[in-house]
Amino acid sequence: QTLPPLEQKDSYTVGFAQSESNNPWRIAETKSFQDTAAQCGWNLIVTDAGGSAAKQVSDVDSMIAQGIDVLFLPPREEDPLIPAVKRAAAAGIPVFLVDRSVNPDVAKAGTDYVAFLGSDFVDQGKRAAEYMIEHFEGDAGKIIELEGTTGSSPANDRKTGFDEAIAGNDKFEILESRSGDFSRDEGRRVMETLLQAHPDVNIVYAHNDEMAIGAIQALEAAGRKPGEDVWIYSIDGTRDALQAIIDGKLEVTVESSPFFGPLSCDTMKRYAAGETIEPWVKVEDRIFTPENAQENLAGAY
Amino acid sequence: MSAQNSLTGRGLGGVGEAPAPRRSRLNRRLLGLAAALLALVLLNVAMTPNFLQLQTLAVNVSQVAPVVIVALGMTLVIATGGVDLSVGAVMAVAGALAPLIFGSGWGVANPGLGLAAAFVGPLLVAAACGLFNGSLVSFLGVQPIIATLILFISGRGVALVLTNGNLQTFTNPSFTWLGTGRALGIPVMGWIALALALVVAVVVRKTIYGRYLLSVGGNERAASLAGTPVATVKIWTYLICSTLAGLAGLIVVAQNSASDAARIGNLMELDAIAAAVVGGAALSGGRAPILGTLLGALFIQLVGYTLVANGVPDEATFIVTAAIIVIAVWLQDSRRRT
Amino acid sequence: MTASLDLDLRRFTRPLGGGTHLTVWVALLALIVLGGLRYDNFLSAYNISSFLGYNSMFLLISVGMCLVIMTGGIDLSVGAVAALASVVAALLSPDGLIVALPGGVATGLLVGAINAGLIVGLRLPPFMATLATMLAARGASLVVSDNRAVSVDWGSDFTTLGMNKIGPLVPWTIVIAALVVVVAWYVLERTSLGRTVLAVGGNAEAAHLMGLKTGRALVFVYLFSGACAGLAGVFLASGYGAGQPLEGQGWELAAIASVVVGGTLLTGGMGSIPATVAGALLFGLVFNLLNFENGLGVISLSAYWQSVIRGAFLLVVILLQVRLARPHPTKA
Amino acid sequence: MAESLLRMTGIQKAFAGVPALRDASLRIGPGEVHALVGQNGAGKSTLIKILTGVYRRDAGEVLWQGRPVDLKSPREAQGAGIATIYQELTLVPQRTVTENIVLGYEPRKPWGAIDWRAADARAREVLSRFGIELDLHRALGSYPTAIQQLVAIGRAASMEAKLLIMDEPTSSLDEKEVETLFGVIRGLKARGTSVLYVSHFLDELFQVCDAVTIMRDGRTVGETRIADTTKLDLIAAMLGRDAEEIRAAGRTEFSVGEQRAGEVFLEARHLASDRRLKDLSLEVRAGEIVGLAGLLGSGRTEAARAIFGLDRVTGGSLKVGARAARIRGPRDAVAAGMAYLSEDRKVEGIVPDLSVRENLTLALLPRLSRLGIVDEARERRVVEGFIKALGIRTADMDQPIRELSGGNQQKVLLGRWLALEPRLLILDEPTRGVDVGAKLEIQSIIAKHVEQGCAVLLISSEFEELIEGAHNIVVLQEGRSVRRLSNPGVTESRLIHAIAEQPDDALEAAQ
Ligand SMILES: Nc1ncnc2c1ncn2[C@@H]1O[C@H](COP(=O)(O)OP(=O)(O)OP(=O)(O)O)[C@@H](O)[C@H]1O
Ligand SMILES: Nc1ncnc2c1ncn2[C@@H]1O[C@H](COP(=O)(O)OP(=O)(O)OP(=O)(O)O)[C@@H](O)[C@H]1O
Ligand SMILES: O[C@@H]1[C@@H](O)[C@H](O)OC[C@H]1O
Ligand SMILES: [Mg+2]
Ligand SMILES: [Mg+2]
Repeated sequence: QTLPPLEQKDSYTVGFAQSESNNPWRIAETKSFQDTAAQCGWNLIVTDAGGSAAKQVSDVDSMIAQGIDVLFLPPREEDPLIPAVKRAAAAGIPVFLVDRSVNPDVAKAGTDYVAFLGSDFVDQGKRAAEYMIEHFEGDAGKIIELEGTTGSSPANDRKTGFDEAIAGNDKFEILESRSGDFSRDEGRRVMETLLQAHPDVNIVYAHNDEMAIGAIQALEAAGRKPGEDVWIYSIDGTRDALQAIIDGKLEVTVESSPFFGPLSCDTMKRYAAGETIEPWVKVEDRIFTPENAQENLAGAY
Repeated sequence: MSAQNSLTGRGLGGVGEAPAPRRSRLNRRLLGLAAALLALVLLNVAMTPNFLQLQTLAVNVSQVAPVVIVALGMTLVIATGGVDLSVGAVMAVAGALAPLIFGSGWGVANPGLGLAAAFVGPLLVAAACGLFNGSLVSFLGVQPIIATLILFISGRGVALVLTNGNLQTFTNPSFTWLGTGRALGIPVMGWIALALALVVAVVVRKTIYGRYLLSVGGNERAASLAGTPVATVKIWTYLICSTLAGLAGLIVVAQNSASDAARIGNLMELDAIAAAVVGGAALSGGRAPILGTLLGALFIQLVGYTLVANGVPDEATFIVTAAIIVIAVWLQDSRRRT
Repeated sequence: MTASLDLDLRRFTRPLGGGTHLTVWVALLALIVLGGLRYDNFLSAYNISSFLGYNSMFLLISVGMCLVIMTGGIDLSVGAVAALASVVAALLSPDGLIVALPGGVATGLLVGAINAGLIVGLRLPPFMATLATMLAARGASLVVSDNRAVSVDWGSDFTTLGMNKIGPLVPWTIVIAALVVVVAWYVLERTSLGRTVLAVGGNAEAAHLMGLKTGRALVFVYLFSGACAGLAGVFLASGYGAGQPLEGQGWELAAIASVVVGGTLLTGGMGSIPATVAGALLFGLVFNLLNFENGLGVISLSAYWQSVIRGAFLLVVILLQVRLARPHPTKA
Repeated sequence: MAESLLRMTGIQKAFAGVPALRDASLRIGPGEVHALVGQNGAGKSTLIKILTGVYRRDAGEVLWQGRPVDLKSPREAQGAGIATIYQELTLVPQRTVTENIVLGYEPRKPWGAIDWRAADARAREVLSRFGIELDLHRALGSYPTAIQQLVAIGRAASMEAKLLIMDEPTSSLDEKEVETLFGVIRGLKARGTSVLYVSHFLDELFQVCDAVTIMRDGRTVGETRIADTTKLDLIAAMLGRDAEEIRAAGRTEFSVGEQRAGEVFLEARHLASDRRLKDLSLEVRAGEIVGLAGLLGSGRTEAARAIFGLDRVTGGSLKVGARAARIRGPRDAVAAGMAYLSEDRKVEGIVPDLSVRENLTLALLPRLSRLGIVDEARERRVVEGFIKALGIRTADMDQPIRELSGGNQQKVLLGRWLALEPRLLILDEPTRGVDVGAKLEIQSIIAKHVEQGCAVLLISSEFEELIEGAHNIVVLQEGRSVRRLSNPGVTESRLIHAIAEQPDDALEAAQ
């Protein structure tokens, strides 16, 4: 099986099948595609699967029926979106996976889809851990880990990356790890409770910034001092998180950029021009620390 | 047992001695629930680290207060034989509006007025949502679950449109006080929830509205024939429920210093219904045990707290919560065979 | 004159669920016509077959829900059960369809049996009982799947069920769903069990005093609903290549809405399976239409506007029903 | 008597500690029509429900066909050959007439599917025994109570039982239907079926029953052949009084004195509604009882509903208190001084989970409250008064009304309306299901209010009640008022004649 070609033209009908719109990150991602549409000559069709992988497949189906030229797909989950990828390919539509990928055992870049554009969630977790290992000053790190939505791939991967990085390091111990559902409210509630049960905690690792902020609120409400007696590490790079770093409440946030529009445009043009695209178009994630938070604040979302 | 005698010894039209009022079935149910709650507290004292601290109380109160406030309104709606699925969406709408108001140019220019408007405005909009629900139910005879499903689906969409989907974060200490302030060591919103529970309980017990509410839920046709203003009662009930949900929305937003239209009040309808039903409300209507709702909400909250604080894994939490709901509802079941 | 005309109309519309349920068919037809006229490829084989394939799952759970609602009950667990069954089926998929399909359905039956036990045995209100099993099934699906989607075995024949079609138009899943619909309809219309289902919903106490096997009817509907949800879970795993522990959230409300838009009363005692089918298709169609509308590029509706529109659409259907289906509003 | 078909002895049953049956017994022979009588709340229905497995007994023994049995559900009872028509209508209103008749016993096709054609045929046949014809595919609930009751009887009678239990089957039937029913009962008896018959219409018993068991306060206090007793003795035994004492009371507590009627309070001219009322003209004066008479389905209830604003008025005029009134619903009607005791106690009367007190004051609430707050102390005084005045048997005023016996529920509902001190009281079958003692009380209460100037519109299927109670009787046929008879001078035969005569003649006479 070979990849469907893409002819060079001024305007393309482009599908972007968003998986859900229930967090700022997703919303920024969608917006990035919409902002890119005009300058890249896209007639953009956006759908929203509302958090359902099956609906996302059905959305892709309706795009195929409408005869799109190109599909950008952030697959909600690794396996369930494979049918969508395969069917688009079978319909002669080049597919670019965005921000998450699919199970490589079943569908492969270069045959089933053109390329995966995105960062590496496992790596994000690992980088947060490495930064922590390097900078944490106490004798023993007692960690509460706030996981993302139970069962979602960023939650699983960020956990894997982080846990692997501290495995075998006696200095760190995870007291408790539970889901805060990627949300500020839930992150705060879980932290409030865990803090009561584990007053000796001195590190919080949150799978995203919203939960990290929730944890900060919980700590402050309990009279603790985030940044002084509890150190917090997080992922995403939202404006609130950068501000928290500047305020000294958050140690670090590893970037997980939602701004895929321009990269997608670029990659698509290269493909249409006949270039062979590398299987993984890596997004270089920055890391925001007290050193660079201020300068990046303006560009944050 | 004077009740026993009351059935005997009466001739034609005789009345006999007035027996002492009986302890109602509802009270027995409440006692059962209170006992369960107490048992859970004792279990925690034995098991959960640092349980006997004021902070533990504060945490639980702050987590349960919004649920209680919503569940109060839900109890009233359930008493009419209805249900309100839209509470979570209404929370989101109200919560999205507040920062828009005090954060607007006008709001920043007039902080005092802006703050007041940020309370009143969203509550009025929430009330309007209730009016919409209530009108569908009572004037058009739409089934409550479907009538309120409309706002359940589109209400959150409206909130997202209002905020363009963005998380709105803010710093406004006076507004945040609603969510983080404390009085006597307990979060302010806990006091608010308690006060509201008392008010609603008194309204149900002592007012004509409360009586009408129970009769409408108990037998709508009979109530209507007896001159009860059925439509008015229902509309007010949905209106009250939505307004309370709006208030809960404001509180959650104040608590987080952020309004996330996509998330606020998610699944709140189920929490509120569960609190009411565990507290003794019947989905078929005709009962409004406010104290029960309060206890029910506390019970569910404490169950959640217990599981999290003792490190029960997330997946297991689902299952344990399920088991506890079953047991709680079963224990207070009144329909067992005679 | 009018009376006989009335009668003829009734006879004519009976297969669709009768006069009061007609609104939903009219609305469905109207939307199809609108879509066909307004959008290219809306009536293409590709769109029709993928629409049917995807909606076969909702059709199943809606029909299960319909029977439950006819008894005056409710089954909130269907979405979570579908998720659990999809995981189980995916885990069994290496052994082929012949094992995975019954495995998924059996999972649904198991939860259905628990529901029945709680409702009939322990006499819990259906709302609370199925709320509990919804949580439990969700928890179980996470435990069984180890918190992540479970890939199916693409080498076995398991995926043929969800991905193959008869010709270009008819997915196997819709054929099976249609069979289930027919079975449900037959049981309801032609068996004593089905009539008891309706009687229980109409007046449970009376049905008991009339000497009907009310317990059996209740057990049946919850088992049936569980089996439907289980089968939907099998479709999910087979059609989408994975068991998905988090899928199915909100399916119960979608199913309830389909049933009610089909004119069935939540208080039980009456209702129509054909109209429920129309209701389920109607809701699916709205999503499909919105996707096509976005494709026109005239106005790009954001996801939020889409949900506002869906709510508004539900309102319109309900208003139509209120106007059309209740010609004799009587007070009290 | 030959060997008993059924023998119940020493039955005890308490609800939440309150005994309903203390020591009840019952013996029924094969092919015997056996009456069960007693005051409201005596325990008749409870005894029946224990026999048929609705309730479990606390103590006692049941012998069925000579063998001890413990029937656990109505279905088991039916399996054993006991078919029952319970006091509260036990049918499914949403389902069709046919379904309600054949449910659970549907005729099947060879491959097991329900044979609806045969089912319809059976339903038609069952109904024809009662001389009625219905749209078999209409929801049963759309028919009036009486029709539903006939369907329930028809269903039970078609079940080929050894014992057929009827708990107040005639409470909402007219004389004609009662006659038909007796025919059916005699037919059953001839085929060897036993019948247990509960009724407050003691006269009826003497027409069809062979024996009677009398209950009082949860005990069986007597059993006798019907031929060996008199109505007076029965009443005495039921009430636990001396027969002489009872004799002093008349047949009904009503007696039309000379007409002291005051001004016209209600005047209807050619009133028509969107239900079945076509042309109703009548007037009711203060201090006057106007009776509405007619056959089943003649539109009496509809007349009441139209006047009370429950059905939409489509023609004619209505004056209340000499002024043209627009009554759009019960609230308007109540405000105008009207009260309406509807015929369907369960569906339109009681709020089951609320207490006796709350039920009784439901209509009065606005007057008991100030600024929206109910004055509970005053409420309790009012209720106390009515419980005394009406002799309502209840553990206390906070007992849920659903736990009261039917007759006592009826008194509470009457109290609900009397408390309003209405100027016009519309009573639709006010003494239905009420025992003799209570009936007299209710009638005397009504009479007292009329004396004080209350106007009453009385709908009753009991000729006796109308003839002795009403000053004027308006006869309805097919939704039209066709005749007005004035007391004194109305006799049963005149009334029957007026009700049954050809509509055309009647109309002419009315012109
Ligand atoms: N389910 C119940 N719960 C509590 N009390 C009950 C219940 N059913 C009956 N009772 C009580 O038992 C007593 C007997 O009631 P029952 O209905 O048997 O009387 P009855 O003789 O049939 O009267 P009626 O002639 O009015 O029908 C009454 O005092 C009634 O209040
Ligand atoms: N024999 C019958 N066949 C069919 N329908 C009937 C019959 N009798 C009554 N109905 C129905 O009864 C309704 C009118 O009955 P309505 O309640 O007015 O009678 P009523 O005079 O008040 O008698 P009741 O004493 O039973 O209340 C109509 O809707 C009519 O269809
Ligand atoms: O960083 C997260 C993103 O990767 C995920 O998909 O959704 C939640 C975000 O916070
Ligand atoms: Mg009785
Ligand atoms: Mg009548």
